[in-house]
Amino acid sequence: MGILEVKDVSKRFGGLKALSDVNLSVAENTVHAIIGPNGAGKSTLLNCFVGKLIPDTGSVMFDGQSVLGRKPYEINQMGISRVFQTPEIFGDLTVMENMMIPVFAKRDGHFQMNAIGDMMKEKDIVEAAEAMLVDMNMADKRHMHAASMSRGDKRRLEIGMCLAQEPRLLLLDEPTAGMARADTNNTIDLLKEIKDQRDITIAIIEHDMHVVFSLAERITVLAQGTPLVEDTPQNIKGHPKVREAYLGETA
Amino acid sequence: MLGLNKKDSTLLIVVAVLTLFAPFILNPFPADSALAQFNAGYPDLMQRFVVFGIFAIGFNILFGLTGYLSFGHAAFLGIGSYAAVWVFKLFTYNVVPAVILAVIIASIFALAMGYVSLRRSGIYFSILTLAFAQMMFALAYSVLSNPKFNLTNGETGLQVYADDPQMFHRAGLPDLPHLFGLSMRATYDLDIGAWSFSFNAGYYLCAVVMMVVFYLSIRIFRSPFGMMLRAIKSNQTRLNYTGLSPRPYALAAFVISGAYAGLAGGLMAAMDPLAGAERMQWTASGEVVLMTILGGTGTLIGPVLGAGFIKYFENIFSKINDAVLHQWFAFLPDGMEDFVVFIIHPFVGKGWHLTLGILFMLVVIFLPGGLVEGGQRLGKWIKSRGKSEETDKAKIEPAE
Amino acid sequence: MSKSNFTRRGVLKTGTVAGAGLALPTIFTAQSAAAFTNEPTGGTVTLGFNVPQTGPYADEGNDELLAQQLAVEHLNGMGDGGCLNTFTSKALKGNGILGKKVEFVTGDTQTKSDAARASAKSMIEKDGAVMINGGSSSGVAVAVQGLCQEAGVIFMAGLTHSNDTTGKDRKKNGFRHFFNAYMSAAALAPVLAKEMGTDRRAYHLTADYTWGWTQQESIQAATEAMGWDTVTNVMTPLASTDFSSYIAPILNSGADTLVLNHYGGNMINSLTNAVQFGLLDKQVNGKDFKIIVPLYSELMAAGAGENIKGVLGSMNYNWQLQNEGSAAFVKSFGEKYGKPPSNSAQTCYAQVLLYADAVERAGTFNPCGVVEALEGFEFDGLGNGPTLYRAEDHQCFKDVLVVRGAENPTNQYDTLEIVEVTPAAQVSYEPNHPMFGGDDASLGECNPGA
Amino acid sequence: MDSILLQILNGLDKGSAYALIALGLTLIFGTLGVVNFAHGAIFMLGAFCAVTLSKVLQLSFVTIDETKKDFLGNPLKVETPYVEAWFGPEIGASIIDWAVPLSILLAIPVMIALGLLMERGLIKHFYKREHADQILVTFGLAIVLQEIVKYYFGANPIQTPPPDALLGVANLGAWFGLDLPYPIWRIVYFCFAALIIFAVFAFLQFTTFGMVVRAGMADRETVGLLGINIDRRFTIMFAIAACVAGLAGVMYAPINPPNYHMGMDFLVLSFVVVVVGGMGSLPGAVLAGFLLGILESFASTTWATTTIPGINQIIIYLVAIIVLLTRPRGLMGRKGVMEE
Repeated sequence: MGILEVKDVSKRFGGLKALSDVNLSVAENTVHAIIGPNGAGKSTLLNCFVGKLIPDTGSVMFDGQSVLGRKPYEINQMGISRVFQTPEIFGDLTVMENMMIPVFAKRDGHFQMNAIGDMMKEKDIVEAAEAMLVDMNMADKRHMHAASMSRGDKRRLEIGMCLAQEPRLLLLDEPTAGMARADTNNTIDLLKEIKDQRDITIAIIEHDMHVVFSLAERITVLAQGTPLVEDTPQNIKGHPKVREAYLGETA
Repeated sequence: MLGLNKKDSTLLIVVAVLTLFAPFILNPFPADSALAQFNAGYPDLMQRFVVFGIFAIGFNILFGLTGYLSFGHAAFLGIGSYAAVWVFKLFTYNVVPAVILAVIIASIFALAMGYVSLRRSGIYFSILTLAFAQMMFALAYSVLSNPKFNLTNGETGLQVYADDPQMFHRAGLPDLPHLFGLSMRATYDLDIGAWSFSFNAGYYLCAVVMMVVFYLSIRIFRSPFGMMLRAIKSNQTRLNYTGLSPRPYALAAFVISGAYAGLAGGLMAAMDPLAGAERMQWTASGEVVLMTILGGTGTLIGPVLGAGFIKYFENIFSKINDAVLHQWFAFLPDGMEDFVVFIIHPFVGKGWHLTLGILFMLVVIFLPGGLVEGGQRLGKWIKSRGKSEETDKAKIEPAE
Repeated sequence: MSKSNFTRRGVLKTGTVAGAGLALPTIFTAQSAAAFTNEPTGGTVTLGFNVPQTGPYADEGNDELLAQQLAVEHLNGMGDGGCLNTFTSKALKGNGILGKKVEFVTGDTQTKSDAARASAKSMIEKDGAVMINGGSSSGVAVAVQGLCQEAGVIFMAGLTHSNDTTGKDRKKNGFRHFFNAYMSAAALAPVLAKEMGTDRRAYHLTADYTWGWTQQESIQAATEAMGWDTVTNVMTPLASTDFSSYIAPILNSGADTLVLNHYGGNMINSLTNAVQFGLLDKQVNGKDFKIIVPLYSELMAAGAGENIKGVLGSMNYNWQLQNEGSAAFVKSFGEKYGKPPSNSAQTCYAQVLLYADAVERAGTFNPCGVVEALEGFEFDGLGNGPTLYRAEDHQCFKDVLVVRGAENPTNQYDTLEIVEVTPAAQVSYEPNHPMFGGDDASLGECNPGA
Repeated sequence: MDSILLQILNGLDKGSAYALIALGLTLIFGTLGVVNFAHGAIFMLGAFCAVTLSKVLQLSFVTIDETKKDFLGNPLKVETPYVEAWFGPEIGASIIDWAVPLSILLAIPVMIALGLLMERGLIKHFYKREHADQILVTFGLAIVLQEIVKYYFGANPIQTPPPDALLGVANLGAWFGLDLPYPIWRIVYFCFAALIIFAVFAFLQFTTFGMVVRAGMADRETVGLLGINIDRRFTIMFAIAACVAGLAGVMYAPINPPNYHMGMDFLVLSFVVVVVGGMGSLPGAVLAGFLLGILESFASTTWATTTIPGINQIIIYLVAIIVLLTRPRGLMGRKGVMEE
């Protein structure tokens, strides 16, 4: 029984069938990659996990509980964090503040009205955020405006913010899209480190095979809204169906 | 100090000193001089500066921090005023219960209006608030002032009549809003040489209240709650995916700013016990938006500056008529005098709107951060000038 | 040291304020305690002219301001003296008021009660005005009148036509020279009966606020008393700019007369729309359709242009009025500004002179003295003919003009022609008339401020 | 029945003005992403184009008529318009009579020039600024334009009648045996509005220029990447939007006499119309304009005001609230436009 169980999920947009009967199981403490060509329904599927979309049929269970019909913030509170294709961070806030917000969310739940306390005097929060900044190698940037950082640093910050919540499942949506090679490699290293050091399940959607094969322990290939195969990276590499779907080669 | 960091404490102290000595600062010109026209240190205008300052500080908590642009906040100001005047009419002229009730009633309305309006964001939110406020204005201006059910007294404005019950009013208490017997209109005039300064009880009450709410707003800005509000403005998606729902935070900010508006409305009625419906019109809501942007959105002191700026123009520039102009330029030769008056004439007196409009444009074009940015640039310029003078000196000295 | 305190009952001991931590060194000059608010001490006295300078009534406010400036000139003995020469009271000498040169300050009411009170307060608190004059709406008049009562200065209302100003909201410190809705109705009714007969069916469009309501109530009462039917009364929002949806239903309502209880822009647009829909070309119940605008002003007439032809209404004053005072005023105003005065200009001019005269006769600027001098004062020579300032409610009683939009105006200023001068006796009413607050209405006590 | 039809006509007429102003507003939103608070002022300037032209045509020279007296008793100055002197009294008089339709010719270049000037001189610098700044600067501009007009024309409305031939009432229902008298000029206004709306849609639908603009409205960056100078096209769109609002103003002058603050009166309403229609949606703006116009007309009927007192005061806002709460992006709004 995986931590994330997807059963018979289908989703239509008007006449377009984006997902049809997707079944997927992500095992705990693994890195599971979902790959597929453009328009295969990867993002749609991911959006079904986090409450942005509700599938027409089927179920999505996280740790035995359905996530369907819950708001994104509720799903997050269950233990699912998400990293976006373009880093979604609080650009107007400093790096430190960016890191404090998830720590607050972890401690206080989805809403707490702490209107006249001094945030810098919330000792446990500051410490936790500091620690995470150190972990992410960003302690020296703590007073920078997040928006003024490089793309790679933004990504690093975003991942850090997700980790600060100590999620059980981390969803990564093309984490290296649009990145320079060096930044991509840094991100891969970072994710490897996370995988090694933390008790965490990672589900990753990716285009870049280099990233996928450096990280993933299991791979699901999605094409035209249905999973083609699910296997280990080694087996996927030579799989004829995959080659066909990706490269248009006939087997 | 008071749990603030050094920078904020300094700001608070500066603001406190400025408000305390405002009667001096705003009256820099001798009472009989031609420039006395520019003096703003009389009770009514000082009260207005402070009351609208409170209004704008509150509005900034919503708009400056969360980015939700409400076009309906004047409604809460009006509701606060009506609530306060009703307390005057039914119970007592004491301002404490009136202002407290004003805050409570305005908050209740803000809760209801915010709950509905915050279901939408961006311009859709703005138009929702505008629609609610305009409906309330229409209700107050005519529908709820009909002879059968007169809640607002319509066009004339709600005021206290001699036959109102005023249950707790006693002989010996002022027949005007008062603070435990101290009339809000009690003014002490101090003449020093040619200068004249007025110290007004009402102004100082408002000033103390403003200091308190200004302090509160600093605390809100620096609190975890304030950080969440800034996060809402910055990136709602991330907030949602961080397990935080923006809506309760935004709603809390909306209610707080509504309460500030109610407080300002209550104080306004306490200074002058008449509540007119016009203060609820969309133009009044627009005015507080302009005050905030003009002063510097999201800055602590900006809204107060913006409020002072607009109110100064409304009350001082509108009073400069041709007779005053002729008096000023009487020293010029006749033809010259007429010419100068002719040039200035369109911009003052009945043309004060024109000057205000031009200044809006100039400020927003050249000072994207509002007046606060202007102040900062000025500060930097003075500093760098000071430095360059020093370096000049340094250069000169060796040469000697 | 002086202390101004706008309260009637509660007089604050100076000690309380001084005790608040403002101990004073002795170098500060001390003034003698004033007997009333803004007692003029030097060689000048300051009057406050509070008129709309921005917003839709800015032109009307400008006219008022011109008239007030003219009055100040005349008081100070400059110009040709205007009505000072024709005024029946000869107290004014053209040497200012009580020998003090008259100065004035101006404020912008913006036609909003809040803004009007703010500018009035600024003139009282900052500039030391002893009297506030002007304004162009009843809401503003009532609001500023209340303020002047509290502050202890005299308020001379400008254009305010609602019954309430000297009705339920009357104040001891406030005076109205302008006529009111009741008088309009009383003056119009006989003329309407004569011109349109006593068998008419009237359709009312009414601006949905206090003035509109009192206006409508007055006209309905007066016309029904002479036998007219009221088909219906429809309230229109003040903010309306297009009245087509209110005009269209009149076509099939069976009404043969339309009463527009509108003022300013509302009236201009509603009348324009009514004419657009061809109401004036219609025949209903065998009669020509007629439109009535109970309250006219020159600016409204100018704004409505050709549409006012033949439309009846009433006015407080018109420059075409033939009497000595009117001639003197029109000449003086016309020569200075190149146009004849409007009726609100005349009211404001008269109010300034009346105030000055009352001060001279009372021998003091003390508002209570001025009130006494004005109450029950009978005079002539200011343009309206014999006039009484009634003591019970501070309302002026004088002839009311019924006017009609001229069919063939010769220039832009005679667009209205006087149909009838209704004598004061016909428009008088008891001070406790139910439309004026009944028995409950009271002026209260005079308040000198300090 | 007749009265219902009459109110529908009234609604269409009010709606025409709303739709024309809202159309320009939403074009500017959609293309430039700018909140233009000066749009009402442009409408007002349009109306004053009509006023100006009719004043200019009536520019007169003065002769003194000794037989008549003016109000001060001096000999009356008689003014004769130059146009009448040049073209003869009859042609001159009819030129003056047709001043409003003629001023369309004046308004088109003036409005386009004004639009270009505004966009290049001011708005251009505010594309990347926050909406709040755009509001402040355009609001400031609106005040300035308004005050300039007030300075020259006064605050009082100025009657600007339509040509005599178009005065009066036409019975629209005569063909159907109904009694539907309706002012001719209002019918003209509606037809004119329909024509303009049609022209704008046709322009956007059938010209390459329009197609690029529509693509740009949908996705500005992509079109920019294709190497098309979208900015210049948007400048032209701004001028067109200004022109539409200006023409709406010109033709509105005879309906209600123009005054300097008429733009502000329409500004809030047209914003409501745009948002109810859906931000950035042209058909939405037109639909919402007519819808709100008709609803407003029906809310003013005695039947409506006796059923719900005061409904005529609040109808527009009530509808706006209901629409926005049931349809998050207005009637025809697209996702992602003007949402932060």
